[in-house]
Amino acid sequence: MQMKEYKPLIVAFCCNWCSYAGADLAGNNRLNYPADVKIIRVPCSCRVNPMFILRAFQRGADGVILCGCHPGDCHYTSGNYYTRRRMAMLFSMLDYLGIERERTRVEWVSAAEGAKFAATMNDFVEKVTALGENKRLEDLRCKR
Amino acid sequence: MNKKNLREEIVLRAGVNPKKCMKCGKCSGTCPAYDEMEYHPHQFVNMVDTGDIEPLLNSESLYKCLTCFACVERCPRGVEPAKLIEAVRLSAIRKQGANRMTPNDVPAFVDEDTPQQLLVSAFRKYTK
Amino acid sequence: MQKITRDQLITKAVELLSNGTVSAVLGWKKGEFDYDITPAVFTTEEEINNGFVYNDFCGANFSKYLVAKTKKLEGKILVFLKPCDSYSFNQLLTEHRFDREKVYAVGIGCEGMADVVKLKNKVDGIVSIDYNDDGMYVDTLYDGTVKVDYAEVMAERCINCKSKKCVAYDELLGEDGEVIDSARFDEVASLEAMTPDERFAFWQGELSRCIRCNACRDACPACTCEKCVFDNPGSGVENKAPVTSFEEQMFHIIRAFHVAGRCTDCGECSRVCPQNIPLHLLNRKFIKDMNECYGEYQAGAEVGSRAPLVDYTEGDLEPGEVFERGENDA
Amino acid sequence: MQRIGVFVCWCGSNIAGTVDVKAVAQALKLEPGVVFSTDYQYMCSQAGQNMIIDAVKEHNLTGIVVCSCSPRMHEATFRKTAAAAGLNPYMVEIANIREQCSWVHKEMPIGTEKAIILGKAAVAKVNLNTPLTPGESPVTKRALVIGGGIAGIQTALDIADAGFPVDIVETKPTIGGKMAQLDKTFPTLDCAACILTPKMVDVAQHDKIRIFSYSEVTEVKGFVGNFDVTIKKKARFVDETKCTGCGDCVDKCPMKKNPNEFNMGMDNRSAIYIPFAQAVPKVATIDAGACTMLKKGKCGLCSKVCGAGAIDYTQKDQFIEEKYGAIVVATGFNPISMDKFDEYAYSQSKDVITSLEFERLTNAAGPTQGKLLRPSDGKHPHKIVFVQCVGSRCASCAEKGKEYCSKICCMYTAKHAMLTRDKYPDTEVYVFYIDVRTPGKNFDEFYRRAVEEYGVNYIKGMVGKITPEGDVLKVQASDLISNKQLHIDADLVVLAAAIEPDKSARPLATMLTASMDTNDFFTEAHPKLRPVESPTAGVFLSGACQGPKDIPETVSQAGAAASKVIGLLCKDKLTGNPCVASSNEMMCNGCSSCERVCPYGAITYTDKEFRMPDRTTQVRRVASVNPAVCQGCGCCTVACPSGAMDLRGFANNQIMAEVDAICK
Repeated sequence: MQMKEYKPLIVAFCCNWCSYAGADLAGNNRLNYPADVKIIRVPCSCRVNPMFILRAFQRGADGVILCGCHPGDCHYTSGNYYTRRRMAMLFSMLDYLGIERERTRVEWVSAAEGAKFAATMNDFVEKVTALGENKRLEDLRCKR
Repeated sequence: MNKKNLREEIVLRAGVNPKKCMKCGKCSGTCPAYDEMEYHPHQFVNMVDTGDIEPLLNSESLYKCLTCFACVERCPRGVEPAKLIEAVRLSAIRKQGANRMTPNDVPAFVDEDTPQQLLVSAFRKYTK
Repeated sequence: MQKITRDQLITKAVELLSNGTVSAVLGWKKGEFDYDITPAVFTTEEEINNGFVYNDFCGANFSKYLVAKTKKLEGKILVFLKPCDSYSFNQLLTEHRFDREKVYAVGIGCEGMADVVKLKNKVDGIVSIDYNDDGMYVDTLYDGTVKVDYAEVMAERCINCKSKKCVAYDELLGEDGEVIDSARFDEVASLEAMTPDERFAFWQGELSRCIRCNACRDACPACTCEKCVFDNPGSGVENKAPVTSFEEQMFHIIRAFHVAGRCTDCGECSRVCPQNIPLHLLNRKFIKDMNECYGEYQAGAEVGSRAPLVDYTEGDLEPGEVFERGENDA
Repeated sequence: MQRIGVFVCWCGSNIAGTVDVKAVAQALKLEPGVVFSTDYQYMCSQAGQNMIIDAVKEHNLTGIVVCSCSPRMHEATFRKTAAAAGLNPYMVEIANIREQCSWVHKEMPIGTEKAIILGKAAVAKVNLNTPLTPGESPVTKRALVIGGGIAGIQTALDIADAGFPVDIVETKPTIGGKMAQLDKTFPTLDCAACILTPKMVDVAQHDKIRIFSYSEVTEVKGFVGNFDVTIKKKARFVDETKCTGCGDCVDKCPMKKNPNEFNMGMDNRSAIYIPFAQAVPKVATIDAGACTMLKKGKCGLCSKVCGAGAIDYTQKDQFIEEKYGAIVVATGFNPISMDKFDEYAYSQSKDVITSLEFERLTNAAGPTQGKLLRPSDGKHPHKIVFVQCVGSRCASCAEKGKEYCSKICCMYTAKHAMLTRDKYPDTEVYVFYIDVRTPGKNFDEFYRRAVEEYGVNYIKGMVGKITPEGDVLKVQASDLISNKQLHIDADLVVLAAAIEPDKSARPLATMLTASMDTNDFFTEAHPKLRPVESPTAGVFLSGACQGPKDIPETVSQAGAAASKVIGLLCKDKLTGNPCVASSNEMMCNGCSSCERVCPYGAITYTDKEFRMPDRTTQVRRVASVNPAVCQGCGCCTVACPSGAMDLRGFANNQIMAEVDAICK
């Protein structure tokens, strides 16, 4: 029996005003990126609770990426500034626990940056694929 | 030392960023030793920034700066030219045998009108 | 050994009770063993004289109790605040968690508290403890009386004490101390210097002991939520008894994140952990990161300050740069 | 349990080319809550929409999932469809299987698999959707304009001309602002008073406009459409309704030695005064600090000479409460203090003046009747030095200057230099500049005329030091082009002082919960697309309170702000976005975290009484969200540690359900 090719599971949270529109633009321009990426629409990147990210990992996601408007361009003026601080701290903590830092990412993608969106997703999927399945968060507790 | 390293070293030593200069010329407008100088304060900033430092190292201007810090006080951009001049001067006098002033030079300056403090500070300034 | 004595505290408590300033006193009383001290509320002079204790095992941070006690009580309650506790006190005031008018706070200096676990590791079969100037004299079942130096059993949080200064009080007993330039982040830094694999192994070793007893949460003065998300069926993360192994990580990470910027680093979480998991290292990681990225900030140093996670500047570091910063430091 | 219908769109071959739509419909039929599932070529077509409406009726659907193009495209369409079918429009969720699936993936099995997962996520979300109704709030059809300069005047006139009542609140005794102090305006050189004063008269005579002069806003409550504002009318000790502005009192007042603010303190006025001849309202005001009657109870001359009997020494501050639908901030600017610029000897010499003082010196209504005379000795200056960028573009000295460019100085200095040379050709004029910035219609031509036709000496360089010596000012400066240090004995030096927002702006911003930048300029809701709106709904920005501006820019921004206000006041009711935050009071700790991150000031706290299980009551501080102000970003939901704050339409459990469905 042939081993099934490893496909990572990627959850992408995109803000409605910039990054989700950027993802739509990638579609309009037919810019390919792996189907492993599944997008969840949120009004603003600052809506993303660390709990959502951990929940995704809990349920088997291999990578989580957060996309929002560029700093200074937030539809709600300041949401992504808070996102930046929260995620910087959360990701640093995950790194501290020994979770591979390539599994988490924040990227600023504007509504005009369809190409950046596709490129970012290609790159992220490649990096996560190289890491393989996410076992660490699951295993953090179980010393074998 | 190559040009780039010299620039970096001087900028590091001065602790100021010549890139912040907006070329207003207030330093040169304010400088009391302006007419004595071959290269004026604003030129110092520009030449350090562009890495054109050799001419400065060889110029008498280095020793014309009174270090009165008027330019430091008044620079609107925090470039503080006197600190750059100081840093370039250090590059010059720190070379072997490049002391500008030796203890033997001091007696010649001693007279009733010259404050001792001036001699001490000049000695400090011109000697590594 | 504490400079402030039990007698001093009792005198003060009785004075305030009898002159009507307060109607209750929040203090410590002896538990099952000499080293096993529990918080208690006293309302009469008699209760105080009989039950009130104060010694090197009175580490409990009382600030949190004020949230519930001030709501229930008529009149003021007296609370003794060690420097650590005073930071939590201020932080809770910042969050409007209790009414300052209903509290009479007496600041007391602290010489550092003892760690029961450290003591138990040194001596077996503790019967009673005598506190003398030159050390504790521990009466044991097996080895007679054993003398233990205070320094030998001092709690980690006290060895790395961040401040001996009481930042909130109505009245101060003894002398006020200073904020200390402590080495409390050294252990975090040494963890940061490890490889991810080593870090992972370290935390796996620690967190695998967690039994989800919730003691850390219940003792934490920052965890005063009316309803904790982990107890709330509507939150989607409720889990009293863990279903998957993952839930403990989630619990500890989320808990650390929820108190990030609000944690005063009082160390109660680690003190109360029955499994001795160094939970303070999670909180200190957040504090260290926030200090380095957003400027020094001590939660509770003053009332009304704005915590780093509810603030921002336009030039903040990007999450990726926060990693790089670690790299350059190493 | 929901009864969900799934509708998979082919979008011609756009979706069906890469996604097996039938397989998607089949797969989703098995999901919990789904009772009906189908596919169709074009769901957004009339036929497609009818199909949805019929299915809702036939299968008693309570929720709809449309697997189609981006929700940014047709979410609104399908919400209307749902409404037409009698469903709450917010019971619709879209799975984006075109832009984010069929168009970016090439192989059918992969596209189909992903489309099914996206569909499952949408189904999982709809299962937790609740019907949402946008809140409605009435609109008070009256606008408040704070600041009576040219920005406030223009905004008020435009709003009033559209038929809405407007109130102007001005702290000074008269409206007119900085423009009233100016002499001529660049680049056309028409006189400021000639174009401004008719507008001031228009304001005074407009039946829709009320002026609260010598007044300030002290409290603002409420939200867009429903602001409750308290205005303090400071006691001016003159009954505005009786005073005719004849000026008899001003002439008779014995206390004549008070610095005249209008002339930048370069001459004096009496204790009872009218700022200038064309003041609106033309009513006298008593300076309480200077009047001996008010201070010591002696004098009373003005009261005796006043034929109208308007003087009232017992007048008190008056507080007026009024409701407004919209608020326009037009608080304007001031030149910064020159006291800290020792090198320019501003505080040492009367002959070193700011540009605004120069305006008064050349103004026919000014202290010298328009003759350019030195303030120190009244002599005509023959050598004038203008210094640009004094305190502007100052990165190192936050306590002295400002980091930004003040924008207007280059042009007014060119104007001053040109007018001086025009009126007094025997005067030598030097302008020291760092850069000359003239991006505006006919601006560069104007500056070049000053140089080429009027012979103004523009010198690239900066003045380093000014030393008063005898009756000259020794100016030491650099000339960077000729690489020389210049020494000029000037008779008069004019400093182009940086401008800063008025000091009243910061406390006002706090009252309005409108955001400000580090320089205390109001921030706009979007720097490009919403430049005259503040992020706080119902608060609009006009003029230099938002950033340095010249008159034409101010006037156009004033008009733009007015049109936004009119657009708002035209509505009878405001319909909100129903996807807003709401706080569960039972769980709220009252910790203020949410309030601190809310960019709109939508969150307020109240003490609320709760009945506890043990039948006692407890008073707790809890947050509540004003749905009319909340814009639904959700920042507060993450700041909230207890999870009491949630966002409707994007609730914690909904997003979590999507995550679960995707990660299964």
